[in-house]
Amino acid sequence: MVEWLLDGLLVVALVVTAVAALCSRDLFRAVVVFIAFGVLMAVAWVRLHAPDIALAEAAIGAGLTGVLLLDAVSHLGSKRLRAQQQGDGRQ
Amino acid sequence: MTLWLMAGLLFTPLAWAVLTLLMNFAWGRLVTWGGIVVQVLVSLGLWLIVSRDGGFYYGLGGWQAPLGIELRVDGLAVTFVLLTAVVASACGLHAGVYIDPDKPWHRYFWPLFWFLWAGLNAVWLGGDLFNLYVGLELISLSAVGLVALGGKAGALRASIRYLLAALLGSLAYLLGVALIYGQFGTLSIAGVVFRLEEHAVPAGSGLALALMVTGLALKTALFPLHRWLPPAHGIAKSPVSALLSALVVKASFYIAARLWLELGEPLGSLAAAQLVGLLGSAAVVWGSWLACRQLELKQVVAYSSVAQIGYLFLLFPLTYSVSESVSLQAQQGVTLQVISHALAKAAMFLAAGNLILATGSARVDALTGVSRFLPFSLFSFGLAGVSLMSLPPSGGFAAKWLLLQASLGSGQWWWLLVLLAGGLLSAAYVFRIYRASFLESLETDEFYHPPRSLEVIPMVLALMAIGLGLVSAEVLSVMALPFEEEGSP
Amino acid sequence: MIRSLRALAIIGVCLAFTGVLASSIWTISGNPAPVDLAQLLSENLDRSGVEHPVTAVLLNFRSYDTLLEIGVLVIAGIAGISMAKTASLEDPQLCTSDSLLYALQRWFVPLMLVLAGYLLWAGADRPGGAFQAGAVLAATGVLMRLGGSPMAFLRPGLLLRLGLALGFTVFLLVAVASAIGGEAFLAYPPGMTKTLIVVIESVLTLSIAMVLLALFVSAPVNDAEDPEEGSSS
Amino acid sequence: MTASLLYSLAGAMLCGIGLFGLLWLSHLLRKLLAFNIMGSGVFLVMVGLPQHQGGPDPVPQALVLTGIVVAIAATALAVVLIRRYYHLSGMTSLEGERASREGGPE
Repeated sequence: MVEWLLDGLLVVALVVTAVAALCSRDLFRAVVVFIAFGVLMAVAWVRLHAPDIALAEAAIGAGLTGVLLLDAVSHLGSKRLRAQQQGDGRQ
Repeated sequence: MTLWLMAGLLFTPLAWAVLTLLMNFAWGRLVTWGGIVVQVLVSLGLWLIVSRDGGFYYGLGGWQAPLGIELRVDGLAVTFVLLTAVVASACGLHAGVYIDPDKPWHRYFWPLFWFLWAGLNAVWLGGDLFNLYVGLELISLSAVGLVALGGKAGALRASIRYLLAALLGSLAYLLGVALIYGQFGTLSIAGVVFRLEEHAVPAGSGLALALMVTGLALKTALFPLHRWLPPAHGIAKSPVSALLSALVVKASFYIAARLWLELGEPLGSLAAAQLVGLLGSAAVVWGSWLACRQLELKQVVAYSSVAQIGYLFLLFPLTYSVSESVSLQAQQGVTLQVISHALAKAAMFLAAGNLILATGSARVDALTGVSRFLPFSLFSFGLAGVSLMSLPPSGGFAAKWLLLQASLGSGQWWWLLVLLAGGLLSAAYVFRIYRASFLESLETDEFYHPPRSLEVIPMVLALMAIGLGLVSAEVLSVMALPFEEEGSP
Repeated sequence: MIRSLRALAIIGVCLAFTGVLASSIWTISGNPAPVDLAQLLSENLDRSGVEHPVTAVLLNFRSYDTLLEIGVLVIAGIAGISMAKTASLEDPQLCTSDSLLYALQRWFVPLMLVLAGYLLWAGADRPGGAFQAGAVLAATGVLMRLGGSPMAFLRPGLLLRLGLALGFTVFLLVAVASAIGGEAFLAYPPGMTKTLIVVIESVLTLSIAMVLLALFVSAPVNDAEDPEEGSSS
Repeated sequence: MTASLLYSLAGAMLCGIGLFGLLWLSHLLRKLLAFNIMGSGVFLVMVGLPQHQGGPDPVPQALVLTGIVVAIAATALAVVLIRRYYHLSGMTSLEGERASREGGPE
């Protein structure tokens, strides 16, 4: 029974984080939620008796993809900010 | 002997990819010439062996099908392997002269080119659903890399759009594979067919086929999923466009067609078959219409690809619940269409590249007066156009003739209208290019003359597209070869 | 108006898709699969040279998939570095002075290297293997990079290209060499199976880490220099 | 109903959510997130469905490992392309290209 509760909660959390990652207004927050989604996926793989995938998901899905996207988000954000500041300065 | 031919086929492109990765452009070109010789010889050798002894299954790693990966080496597969060898070597030779060797990033052209070739061979021979997925990804990513290579914002936009479409298509295909594995517990196509023959058709597996075909149709740019194709094919360098139009879209179509022919009868439905045929017809009409209205030369050729791809999907209605002979006619027609379009479209893109090089502009109206200076490339372009318009004796004509007979034989006369309209519209866009280039004008008489080797290559391909109509019986005879069932699960 | 209509249409399509997919999964789960591949696999496991079934599938039964997959990784790496700007390695923006990150780096890097080594070694008989170890190794590299290590070997040059190609080349050589004995391709000679798999896994770990790191490093684009682009066609 | 089936149904939902994101969102990085979510959904179906009847099945697990590596390769390549595209054009989406769209009537 406890296991069922755990699985149910995990599935609900997966769906909620997936929706939140796509609907979040702030891109940075979206990526952070996506990393949380990756961690939950890793737990789901453990529940599915797939420890290999769980390890890979934790390292790749949550870790590397997250860092890659966070890096990209900060870059995309910072340049726009800089361009705006330059524009303001000219005005 | 066969072992080494298979080795040459599967592993030399990969080995050459690694070799060229370590060199600069000029050395890479030299090494590529060697690789092209090897590949052409190996493909020819395998084709000869299969046409003599019939097809066979080849288990990689010494493991047989459900556990390991088996390659299916049959007449159709080796025909496409040979076609790939011809078209890819033409594009490779053209690219060696066409691409500027001084730009440092162009050194990466060769490894991507060889990986693309390796992926194509893997797809033609693949008999395992998941292995085909990996092969498709190999093709898609190297094609995206080639489109983006050293490109400006426009090329990057086209390649990002291409990448997203390709990834979505792959995911849909993979989801279908997941359902098939859940249903049948095997990944080999032959194994799935075997189960279907043994047992009653299980419920719920129609969706798997639908998902796989939809994903592959997206990757093949079937109307209305075609929007990613013209930007990518139009903006890439001409040898790359030729590779993409001639071979890359055919790879995903090939898988879809094979899945349909093997699994369509039990898992498909009449409505689905007619729907796919309808979309194909819409592609023929809409693609040709838009090709007539494009301002840039390569966009015309790219939209013509959308139209010509449409014909291929007539395979679906023309092989569903029809008699054996009609189905065979349709399959032969589509095979000829794939081959003739590959040859003609590669010739057209390469010739278009030469024309653009000569006029210095990508626009159609810049061709004014070019007929006096560059008749050779223009002639190749026109010859390839003859095959696209499906005039006799070209390969395009033979293909459409077979499709016409198949649609009459199956009583589905409405596809006749599509064949007719497509032929007329393609004549319109080819003649539009011709008219532009035969216009005389006084001020433009300065044209750059591309090297002779650039002009010969599209000419050879165009002549092959025309000549295909004369040898179509011989080409098609390989398809009907006996197939030894040894090794199938 | 048009926008909300479009949203409704897309939502409808996606809901229908999910529904059909779920019902299809439900139906399929009702009838048992006719082939039990897991059973077949455990029967053949002792011939595969490793005890861990997932590793056996990846590097023996379906090693051709893995070979092509490493090819996909190398392609991504090539396409990535073909767009790289060499100057980006010394980008001062990248060297953070965050003390937290510094501490992380100091404590985590050795720990993660050990973890990667363990994963690689464990792959033969327990969960773990080249992919996981490679990913952890790449993550270590990313951490070091964020901590300000210049990582000069990732500058687009011969060394980087050699690194990209290394794992793939070794795998390919083993594949071709295995055929010299007259066996099929990728069929390891009996007796050497385990050794070869361990060798392949080790170089793959390095290669996977290298490609992922190269992609991470080549992602930044700085305004400093902008080489004029190819103008042909 | 087993846990495996529950997870594969969750995978179906994730596929739907990811598909919606791919079709609806315009920001390229968000599209990439959606692609990864849809990919995770497909992987869940791939492992969960065959494990519903039997025990753990190593074959789909190995396939998913391969799939994850292919997905990260594609994601990393896409990030490089997107950043370069943004650097050259200042745009983060593919829209705003009406001028270069199909020359004919929409």
